[in-house]
Amino acid sequence: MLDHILSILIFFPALAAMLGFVVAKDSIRAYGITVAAIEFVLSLWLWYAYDPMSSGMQFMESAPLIPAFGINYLLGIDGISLFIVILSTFFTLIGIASLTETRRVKDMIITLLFLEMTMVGVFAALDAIVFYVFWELSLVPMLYIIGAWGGPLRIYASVKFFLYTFTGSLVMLVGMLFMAYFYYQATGMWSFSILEWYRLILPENFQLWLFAAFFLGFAIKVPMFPFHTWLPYAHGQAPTIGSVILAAILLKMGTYAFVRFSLPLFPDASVFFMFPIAAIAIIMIIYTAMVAYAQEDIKQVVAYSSVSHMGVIILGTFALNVEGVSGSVFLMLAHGVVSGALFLLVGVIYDRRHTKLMSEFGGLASVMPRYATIFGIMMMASVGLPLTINFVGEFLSLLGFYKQSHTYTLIAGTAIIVGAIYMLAAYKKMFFGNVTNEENKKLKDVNKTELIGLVPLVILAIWLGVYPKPVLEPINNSVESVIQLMHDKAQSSEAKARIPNLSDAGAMKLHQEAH
Amino acid sequence: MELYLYIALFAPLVGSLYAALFGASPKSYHTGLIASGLLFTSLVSSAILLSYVMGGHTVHVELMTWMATGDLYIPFGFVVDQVSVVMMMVVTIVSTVVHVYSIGYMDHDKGFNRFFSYLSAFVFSMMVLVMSDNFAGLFIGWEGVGLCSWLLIGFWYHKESATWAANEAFIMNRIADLGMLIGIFLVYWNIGSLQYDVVFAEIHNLDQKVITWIGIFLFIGAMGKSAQFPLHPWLADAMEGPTPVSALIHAATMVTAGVYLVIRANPIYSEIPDVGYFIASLGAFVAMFAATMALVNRDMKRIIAYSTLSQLGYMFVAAGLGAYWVALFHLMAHAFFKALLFLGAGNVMHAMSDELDPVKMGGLYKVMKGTAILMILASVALAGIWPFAGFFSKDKILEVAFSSEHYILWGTLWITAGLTAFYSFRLIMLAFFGEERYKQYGFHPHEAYRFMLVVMSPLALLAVIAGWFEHDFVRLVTTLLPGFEFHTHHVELMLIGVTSLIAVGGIVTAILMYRNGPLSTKWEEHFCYKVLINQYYIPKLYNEIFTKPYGALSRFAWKEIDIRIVDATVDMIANAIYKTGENTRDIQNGNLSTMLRWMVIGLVVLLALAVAFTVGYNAIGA
Amino acid sequence: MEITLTHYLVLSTILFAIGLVGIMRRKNLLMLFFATEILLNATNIGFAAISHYLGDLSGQMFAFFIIAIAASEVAIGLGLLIVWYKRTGKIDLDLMTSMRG
Amino acid sequence: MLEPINVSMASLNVATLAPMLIAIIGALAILVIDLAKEGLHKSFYVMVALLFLLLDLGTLVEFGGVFLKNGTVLGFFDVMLMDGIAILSQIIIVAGSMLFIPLALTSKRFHEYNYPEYFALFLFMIAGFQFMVATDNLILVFVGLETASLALYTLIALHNRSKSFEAAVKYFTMGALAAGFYAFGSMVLYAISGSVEINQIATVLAEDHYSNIGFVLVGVVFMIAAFGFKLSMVPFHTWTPDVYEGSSAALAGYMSIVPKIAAFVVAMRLFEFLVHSGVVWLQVILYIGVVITMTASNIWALVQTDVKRMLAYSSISHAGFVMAAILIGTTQANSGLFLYWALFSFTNLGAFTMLWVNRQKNLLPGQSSDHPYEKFSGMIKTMPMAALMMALFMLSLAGIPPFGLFWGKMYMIGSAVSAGYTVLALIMALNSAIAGYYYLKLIIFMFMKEPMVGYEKYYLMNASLSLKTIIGIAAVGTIFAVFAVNPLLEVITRFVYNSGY
Repeated sequence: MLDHILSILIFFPALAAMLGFVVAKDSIRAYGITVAAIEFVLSLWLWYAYDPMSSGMQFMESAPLIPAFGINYLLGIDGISLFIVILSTFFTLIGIASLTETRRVKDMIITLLFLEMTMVGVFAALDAIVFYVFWELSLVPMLYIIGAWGGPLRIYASVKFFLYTFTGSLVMLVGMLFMAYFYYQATGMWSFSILEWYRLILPENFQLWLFAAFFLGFAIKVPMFPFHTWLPYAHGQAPTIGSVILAAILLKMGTYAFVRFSLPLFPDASVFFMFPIAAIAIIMIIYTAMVAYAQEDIKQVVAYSSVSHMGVIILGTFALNVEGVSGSVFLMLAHGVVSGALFLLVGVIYDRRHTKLMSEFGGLASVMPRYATIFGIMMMASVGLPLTINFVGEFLSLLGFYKQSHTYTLIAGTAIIVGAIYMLAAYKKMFFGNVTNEENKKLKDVNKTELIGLVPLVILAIWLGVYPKPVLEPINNSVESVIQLMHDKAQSSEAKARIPNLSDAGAMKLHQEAH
Repeated sequence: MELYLYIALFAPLVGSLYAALFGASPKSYHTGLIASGLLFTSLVSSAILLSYVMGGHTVHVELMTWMATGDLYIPFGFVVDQVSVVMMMVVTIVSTVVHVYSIGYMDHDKGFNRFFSYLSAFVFSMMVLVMSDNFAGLFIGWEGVGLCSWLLIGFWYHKESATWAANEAFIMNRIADLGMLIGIFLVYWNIGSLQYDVVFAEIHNLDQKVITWIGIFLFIGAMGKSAQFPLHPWLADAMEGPTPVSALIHAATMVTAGVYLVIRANPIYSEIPDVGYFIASLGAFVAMFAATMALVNRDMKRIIAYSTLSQLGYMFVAAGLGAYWVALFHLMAHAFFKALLFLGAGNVMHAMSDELDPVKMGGLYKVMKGTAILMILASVALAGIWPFAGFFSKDKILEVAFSSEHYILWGTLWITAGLTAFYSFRLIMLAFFGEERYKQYGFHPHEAYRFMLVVMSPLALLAVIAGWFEHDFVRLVTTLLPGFEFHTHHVELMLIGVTSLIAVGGIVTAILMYRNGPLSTKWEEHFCYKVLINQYYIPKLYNEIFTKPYGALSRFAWKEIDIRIVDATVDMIANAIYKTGENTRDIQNGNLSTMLRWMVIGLVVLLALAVAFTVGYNAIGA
Repeated sequence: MEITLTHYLVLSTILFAIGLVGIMRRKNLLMLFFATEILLNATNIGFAAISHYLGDLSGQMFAFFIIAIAASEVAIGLGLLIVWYKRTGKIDLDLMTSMRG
Repeated sequence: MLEPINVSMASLNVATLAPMLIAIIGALAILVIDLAKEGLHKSFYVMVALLFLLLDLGTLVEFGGVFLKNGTVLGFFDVMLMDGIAILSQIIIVAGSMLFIPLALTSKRFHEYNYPEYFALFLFMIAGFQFMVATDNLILVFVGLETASLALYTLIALHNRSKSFEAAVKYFTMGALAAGFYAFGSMVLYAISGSVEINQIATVLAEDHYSNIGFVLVGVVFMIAAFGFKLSMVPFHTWTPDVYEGSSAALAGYMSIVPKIAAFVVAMRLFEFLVHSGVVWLQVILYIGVVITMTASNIWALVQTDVKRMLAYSSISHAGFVMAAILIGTTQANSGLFLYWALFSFTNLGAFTMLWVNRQKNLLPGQSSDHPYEKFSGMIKTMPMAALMMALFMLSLAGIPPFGLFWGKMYMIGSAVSAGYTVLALIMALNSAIAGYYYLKLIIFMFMKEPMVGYEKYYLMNASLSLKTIIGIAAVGTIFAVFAVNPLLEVITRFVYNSGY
């Protein structure tokens, strides 16, 4: 069964979703939780069976799909994708378990299960077209979730989300096709297998163009400044569950794709674009943090904070060394956990008051102490306090980029300041002070359903902050092989210099361990 | 010994978690008792470790890996050596006292359990800070104490001023933490490790420039935590927290973390005396600067806070000039008497229903004898009168300055010593002696619980005798810290005399000036008074040049840039496409004639293009 | 003056142009059909002439087919026209604009 | 005394006529049966027509086998040309027709299906298209084209609504003009090459090194105009939306697929040799034409308020997209064309059938067209299955993977990239993004708006088991297209490659 575990992971939720049409309305929640739980356990099993010491792809599956055009159903998992897969299944479970939506729950749960399929598919795919299939397909359930259960501007928001990302990914598709064509020219065979693409060394000017094409697709998804404006709308209008999944998983597709495609395929271009992208990342960090500070709606604060954090992830990714890239991959998980939790928390108060305006609140700490505590913990995690999950990622990302540039990192480091500013300000507005609004006086504290979703996230946020090793180690091993690959492929002397050569260091490390 | 190390470290955490369990439930004494008990355990363990370390050993343990990726390896490692054990002792002693004291102080507060949870968490963070064997661990504690400070300053979260102060403290500290983080990055990329022992062993191999930068960035971190100019305003505002918090965090322990960092990183700073000199100068400046603000302030806690700031300046002078053990010594002594002073102020606050203006008090000596005596003791120690603790430690700092031939620094500190004595006794005089003005304001002061006074007594004792162990202390810490060569033996007595003179002078002046209560209000019109009471207008300035513009810029970024430029561009593209459709759909006007014409037009255009091409083609061909 | 192939082709083109103008200008459906007939017959002249010129029969064959097709077109066209006239009582093109945009 | 012409039957190779003849015989048979017995139910005629088409398809498959073994088959004085693309396109034509004919089996009664002539004309039309593609003789192309077109005009008009007549008249008149263009273009080409066979023309022109480039271009211009009309290239497209709106959804869907593939094949035969010969002008014009057709029709589709009209513009856009294959002219691109069209047929079949099942006899109150977007509001709540199906087809049309059309799009863009047309590839990709909007609009109406009160009864009004089956087939074809792509691609590539395209 382990040979096909990835396929099972991908298609089990979809199949279950189909069968879900039959399940009666009042039992659908239980059904959804069951399916998501099974899926989650399967993904944990995947982790259990995963060999953390090996850096290559594991659980590979391959089946011809369109061999005439080099498209194969190719799956595999390495340390970089393993945890994001688990995060996806985890968040689906949490999302369904803590679902408070009452309108058309059945449609919602079926949609979520389909979404789960696409999410796992994206991270497990090793064939560019299969990747693209899931990548695009993931837009559809999300479109539905935002558009059907969202706020007053939901249609505008969902269409914007869809078309924006769709446009970007179509350009990316052209890039993929070009890449395949290039492979065809080099080898006489069509192939969309990423692993085979890795073996290609492209001329630098091709790299630049292809990098740009892929970049557009990824950047819109991430979303990077100035392509980020769909995000506040999407988050602002989406129902809680939509925001949670969007922030926790869907955004990670973009950053994951940078690590999976851009870096190893175009090492020279990555070095070439390193500083422009770092500049964008810095704009994302500071500018969006400022925009977040100006928000009046707590959900928008969290939404913009996502963009800000994604900036750090991008920065870490383009550090192009093991510390930075591992950090950014870890931060993807961390941000998933934290922003997912924050959106859940916003959902809690929205369910009670049907407003997200901070001016409507104030003094909630005394009315809802447990809520305030959990919110506080997650806020501190978001701010990047040591021993919370975010810190590990942010620290490593910034540390990594420091190797490349002192000044950029110094400016980007203001993330820890500006992040604190908007988060603390928002927290103060919501929780501190006296309860001025009559409606807030009788609010109920978080209930069991909500705790089911929140408590695991709190535990995770602290556990992985204190002891990130089980996650960081497999990530590190896979990242090391990516970096080594990049170094070996790099052609320009600058790229060779910027991307560390680990084989010397690795040998040294072994040497040290022997002693 | 490892066991004691772990007990010392984790007992406060256990206490914190225990109290947190009851965080939302109504007050229950057991949380306070158990938290205090666990802290006492921690104190005892620290004491055992102290005796062990005094025997010339150190304890070094590695609990587990924290982060490891690439070449980076950061463990949770803890070290108990001569420096950290001193810090541990200071922290545990003061915090045990403060914990027990708080049982009384927080008696009537709804958040009793929560308070102990935070307080113990703070002690844990502080222990991590001082015990860590690497910079990353230090940073954990560093941020941890920042968090607890935020929680405790904003403990009464319904008060706008408290939460504002909490956020201000957190954010200002964050600014400094960035510096520290950069310092850590520099260390890592130049040395490849963050372990103290590796770093300090390798540091001299680095380029002078790099060491300078490391020193500067680490010191920026220290500036934030120790509230050095220009990151100082948060400390005074932090007095919004409950008084035990001020005693523990904002006087005795957390704010000295910056000094601790410089002491701990002495191998780095020894390499860069220029930076050290800068630190010392800044320290001297802050000492004076803060003392002046304390002169006129009418808020008891703020006066003590400025005094703390001023004393931190002293410590930095010592540390900057390379007299690390002196800095540590003053740190320790200061912790005791300043905590005592704060706890005394807490008693007064309790008595006066949280009134802080000493002008509204007066003659409290009669009703609060115990507290008054304790506070006078602490103030004398602070003023540096023989044989109290402050005399030994502060005089040493002046001696260091003199000995290093930095006479301007010495002069500054000397004047400040006078100011210190003056404002301390101004406070004492206004609060405890003179006319009983509180009656006008309708207060009914009463003495604090007896056990609170009892629990303060160890601090009082230490404030008196701590200085007597100078030689043992020097022997202990100089095994790790470099010694300091004094070249002042010939003038030693004269220096002591001069310093004591100005201290006594300050006290006497204060007593004389305030023996009849506060000065006339005419004085309040004076320019100097206004500058000082407004803290040199620095908070206002910050508000004008940072806070407000940041808010305005943020709104501008959102409303103007994000919505009206970035987003509007996207929508404009979409709308342009849509509008094109709207405007050109009339091509399809449904009239067959038009449709036919379009076909013919298409044909004609193509024909024209064909002809044009052919003509061009033939022209080129010919 | 000898009449050459060019003359025939010019005639054919002129007729074709006349047909095009008719198609563009006429608002009467019937007249429109006439114009299309002119178009087709214009090409017939051309085909016949070229065929003769080249001594190749396929041009003439083409012309015959065109004649046949033109005839069937007229049949269908008139059928449609009659139905349209029956329904609306008019054969003015400008009234035929219920679908647009 | 003329010599008697001796022609051996073997050299005639009458078998090449078999596929078309079967269709014609079928049509005649229907007419004869009607003479014998009047008033037979439409289901009878549908099935008879299907049977004949099945036979037709059988012979085509047979020809396919022969082609793979022996290569191109010529017949009838080399007028008939059974090469790979002829066979492929005929298979698409016949198979497509077989999927569309059963759409007559509606639950509501429609005027045209009571006439056996409808089915006879349908078969004649199919025969016409088959002739069109199975030859490279301009005369036969013309005959086939006109046979099919004239039948089609009549079929449209048979729908017996004022709009249908208007559509038929418009289509007819413009068609007549296009026929004129075609005839004139043929004349010019005949004049410069002395032949009406495309391969002959190509040879003559090549030998001549295109010395008469001016006249060649004039001929080509008329041909572009004629086929631009058939393929609805901008600005010869104006009939498309009106005709689609005027005709029944079933016929509109048919028109979006079958006539176009026939025209594509002829266009391939006519234009590709010119493109390959380096007629830069044609490349430029095709480039511009493709881009304008794709983009302009997409933009117009955005602003439509009627779904059928939107689909009309969308099919113009798709045609423009596929037209790129002729510009690119590589084997990959030409294979892509057929692949795209095969997948497109399934999806469009589904989409138009969905419209067809939603059709009422009369316009709804307050509506000016048959299928306004509002009609589909909130369909997910009232008719979830139908909404899902419709959404599926829309997503496929938008090119969302893994649904049918995505693979076609991907392959087409891939072929553009491979041939060095990177910018074109980008334009094609971005056009898909624009197109996303109007397909999405329908999904939004169906999934995100509240249903219109009192409209429930109109949904699926016209549905019958047969129609549902057709939708099912289309859905399966669309969803599982990914598994069909590889076999299709392999077969298509062999056919196309062996035909020399």
